[in-house]
Amino acid sequence: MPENVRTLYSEKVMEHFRNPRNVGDMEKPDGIGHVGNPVCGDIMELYIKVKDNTIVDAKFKTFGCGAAIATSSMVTEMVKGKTIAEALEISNRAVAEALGGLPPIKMHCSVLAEEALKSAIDDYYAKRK
Amino acid sequence: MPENVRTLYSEKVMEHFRNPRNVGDMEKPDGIGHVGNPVCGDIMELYIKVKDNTIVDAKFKTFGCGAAIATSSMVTEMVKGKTIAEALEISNRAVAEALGGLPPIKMHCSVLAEEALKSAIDDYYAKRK
Amino acid sequence: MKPIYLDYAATTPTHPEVVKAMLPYFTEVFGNPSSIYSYGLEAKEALEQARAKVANLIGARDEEIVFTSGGTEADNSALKGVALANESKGNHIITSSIEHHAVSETCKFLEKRGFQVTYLPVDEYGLVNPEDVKKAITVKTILISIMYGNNEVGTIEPIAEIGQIAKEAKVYFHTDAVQTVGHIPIAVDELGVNLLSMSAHKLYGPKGVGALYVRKGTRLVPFLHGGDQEKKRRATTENVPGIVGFGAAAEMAQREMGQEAQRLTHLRDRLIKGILERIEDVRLNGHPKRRLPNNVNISFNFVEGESILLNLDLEGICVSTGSACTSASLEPSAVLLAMGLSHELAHGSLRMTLGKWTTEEEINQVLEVLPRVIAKLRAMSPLMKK
Amino acid sequence: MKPIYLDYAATTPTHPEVVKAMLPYFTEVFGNPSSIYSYGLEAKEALEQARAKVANLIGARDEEIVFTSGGTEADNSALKGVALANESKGNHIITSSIEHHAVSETCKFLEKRGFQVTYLPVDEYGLVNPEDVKKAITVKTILISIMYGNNEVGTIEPIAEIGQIAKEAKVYFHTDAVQTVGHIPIAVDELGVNLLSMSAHKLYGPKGVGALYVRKGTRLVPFLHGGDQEKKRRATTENVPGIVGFGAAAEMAQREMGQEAQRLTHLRDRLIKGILERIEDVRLNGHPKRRLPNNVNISFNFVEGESILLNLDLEGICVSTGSACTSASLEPSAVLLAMGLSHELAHGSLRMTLGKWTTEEEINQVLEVLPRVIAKLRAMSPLMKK
Ligand SMILES: Cc1ncc(COP(=O)(O)O)c(C=O)c1O
Ligand SMILES: Cc1ncc(COP(=O)(O)O)c(C=O)c1O
Repeated sequence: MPENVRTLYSEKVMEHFRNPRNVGDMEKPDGIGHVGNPVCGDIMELYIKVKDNTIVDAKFKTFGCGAAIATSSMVTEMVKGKTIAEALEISNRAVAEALGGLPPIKMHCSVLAEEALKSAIDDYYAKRK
Repeated sequence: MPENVRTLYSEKVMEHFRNPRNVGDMEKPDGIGHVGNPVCGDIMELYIKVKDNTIVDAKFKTFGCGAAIATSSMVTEMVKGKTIAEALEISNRAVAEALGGLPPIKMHCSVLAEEALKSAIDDYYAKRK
Repeated sequence: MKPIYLDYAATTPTHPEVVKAMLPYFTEVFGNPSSIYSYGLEAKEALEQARAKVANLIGARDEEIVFTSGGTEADNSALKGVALANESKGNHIITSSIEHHAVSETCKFLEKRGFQVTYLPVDEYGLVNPEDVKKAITVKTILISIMYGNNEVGTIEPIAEIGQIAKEAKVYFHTDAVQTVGHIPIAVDELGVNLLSMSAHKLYGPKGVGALYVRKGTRLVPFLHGGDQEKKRRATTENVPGIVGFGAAAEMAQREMGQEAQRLTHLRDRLIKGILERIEDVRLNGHPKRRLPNNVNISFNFVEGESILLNLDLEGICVSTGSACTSASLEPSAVLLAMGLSHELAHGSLRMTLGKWTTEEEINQVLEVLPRVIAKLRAMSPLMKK
Repeated sequence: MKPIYLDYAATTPTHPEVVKAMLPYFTEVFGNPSSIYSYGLEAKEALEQARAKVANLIGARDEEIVFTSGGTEADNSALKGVALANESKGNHIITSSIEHHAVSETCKFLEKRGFQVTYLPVDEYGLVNPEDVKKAITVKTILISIMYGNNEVGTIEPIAEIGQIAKEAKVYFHTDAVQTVGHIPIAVDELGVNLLSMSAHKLYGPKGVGALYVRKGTRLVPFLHGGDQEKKRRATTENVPGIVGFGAAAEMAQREMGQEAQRLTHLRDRLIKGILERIEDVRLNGHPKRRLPNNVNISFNFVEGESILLNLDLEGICVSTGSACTSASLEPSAVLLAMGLSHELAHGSLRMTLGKWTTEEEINQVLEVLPRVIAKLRAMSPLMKK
């Protein structure tokens, strides 16, 4: 039996779960996204730094399952270097695909990641006003 | 595992089933007992020869299960040499006990054997009249 | 001498290769398939491979297979599951008068709970007439349950024809295929069934495992409530070794069925012919052609089945009777009576079912012993003289 | 390195000796126990010996044991069987809010079919108050079903006290003892239960086998309809190897339980103490003393259970979470919520259950790894800073 059938998640997911990128707080973020709640078991916080309409840095903190952590890690990787407009194009499917897929019952984690990103961008706009 | 747990019936029953005593027709019997019917799956015919109020010979023919054959064999053995009065005392339990017991669901076979005997004695009385 | 086992329809030995396939799942890959750590996922994977093999054997999709604890549970969950899920549609069920107790007793239970059951007659060969099924359907009919191969007399019912009728009438159709699966080719789509029952121990798999095929879209209330196993269609920790064994048996059947059926049909017909030639006043029960490859069922006039069985057992030959000897009731086989046999003949029937380890020599041995046993019993039968 | 298995409450490996005891019944003594020839009677005898062993383990009479396909079927047949058999008497059932799904989902099913179910609350330790049971009984109450040992938090319920109340009120009493049988001594007469559920794979027996203890005189509609097996209380060809395995496991448990429970209690308390000492902001779930010898259930503030589980799996340690991660629903453990935990804490719970092969070294290893894993996850938790 191949080793990979023994994990619920793809290798890519497990890789991001094991070594999540961009974990932690950010000093003076330009935007903060906060989604989820303890009732459903997933909470994500996503911080972005924006320069010249481009996301130059992203960090996250997540309370949640393996998929929640991996999608958080992945979405922060994906946004870095993108313009705000480009970042807004990132869909939950794109995050899931970048991770080599998610089990159906875990797709909501990718939705959460997309929402966290949008929430951070909203916050960035709100702060700029 | 002891050999005897592997049969539904006691050794004695199997012995009588294997080598039934007193099987067959009787020439000019003094009494014929006929009990059972095809619906319930057991038919016994029991023939007796009587001399000086004593059963000097008994034979049977039986259509039925192992227990029916063994009880027929046993009851014919038991009545030989007995007076009519003594024979009438033979209960179905006595037949079953003589066989080392019967499974509960087969007790009706011993009842049939008792009835076959009584029916033969009735027939003997009826013929004498 | 090794006993001659001719009761494969009652149960088969588990094939040594099947046992070998099962073994690692007791002690090594023992995890609970619902667990998400490696141990559990490995067990889960084995489960799904077995499911694919069983699905493959009957031409179903993997997700249409729900594992059960045997044929009886498959039958019970099909009938009760459809009944409960479709109460609002109607309360009428059509079945035959020769079903296995797992179906007929379930029908009796449902009758007590307000359902109406039509028990269709069969002809002298044990065949249900599809026209009778058609006529019995009313607006209230929610389920037709007709067995595929009869376990006593081996008659194979016209399932595809009935399936067509059920489809046209838009009524769910269940078949108890416990005796057929793994013995003759089956394709659920050709049969047009919604539900099909199987049991592993009838095809060299382990006892205590079965499956219900549930066509996608079939509405069914689950039989076992609890955890989310089997996509919520059957709760309980999965019997991984048993299911793996069922899978291995299904795979083996798929591979060997064609040749084996041919071999058994040959032996079966030799045994039937031999008995008819050697013994007078006998009758073959069941259909001479539309018959399971391994089934021989014969009635012997003037003698009773259990006494034949016991005599054969003493000679090292294991067979079974038509009548349920060990049950408290003394009723003869309902199947044989439904086929029009007299009580006497029904009581005097013998079933011999052949299997993987049955040899030509064994058949010869039976043909030598049986006439002797019958002669001995007839000599003591009060019915003989008539 | 061999993985460290700490999920014995989910399922145990089948003990190699148990497998050995089962093996002959697959291929050699493979007969159908309902058959009356030698092959079958030998299987029947093995069945009855296993029944005696299981009966012995819980102080029951042999004929009060009905074998099933597992704990779920035992629970389903107890609840549905009593409900159907006693409808004329009443339609009220009392249970707790921390039952296994096999009981709680069956209750939900019965509610849909017109029964009324009272779900009693539990205290912070997961204990049902016998006084609450007493107060809940009405003239319509036909069944009380309270589990013996809780599968998530290990709390042992006051079954004997509730049994006394049930007896006085003349109401049937069922207990799901799937987690307790074979682990702590049980005597059905002392407990005063009418019905008690067991499952072999929780005590080193095979999966797919269980039993329901049915006190003599208890009225029950059979769950599986069909043949006359198990004295007509459960149809289907008996799973002889599985049942023999259950018997062997029961015998082994009887012999080793006393010493093993002591050994596990020691390891359990070392693990609990070790975690409480090494990690801040944790909470032991379940009762500190009235607790299964092998159960450790801890909530870790600020982190989610599955992510702990996965990290431990990467380190070769198999545990389970309180919440049902693999299920489609994202609801946290109903048991923990019923005990008053916040959603956050309920999501952050971990169950570690010890067993026959758990060693002191393994516990040490867990105590070394776990703090590291929790620290890593807390470092990425948005809840931590608060
Ligand atoms: C036709 C048929 N249906 C159902 C069953 C029941 O199967 P099981 O014994 O696996 O429950 C059997 C065999 O016993 C059978 O022959
Ligand atoms: C308390 C309890 N009841 C019932 C069950 C169900 O047992 P099984 O999986 O054997 O059906 C389990 C275990 O899964 C359990 O822990």
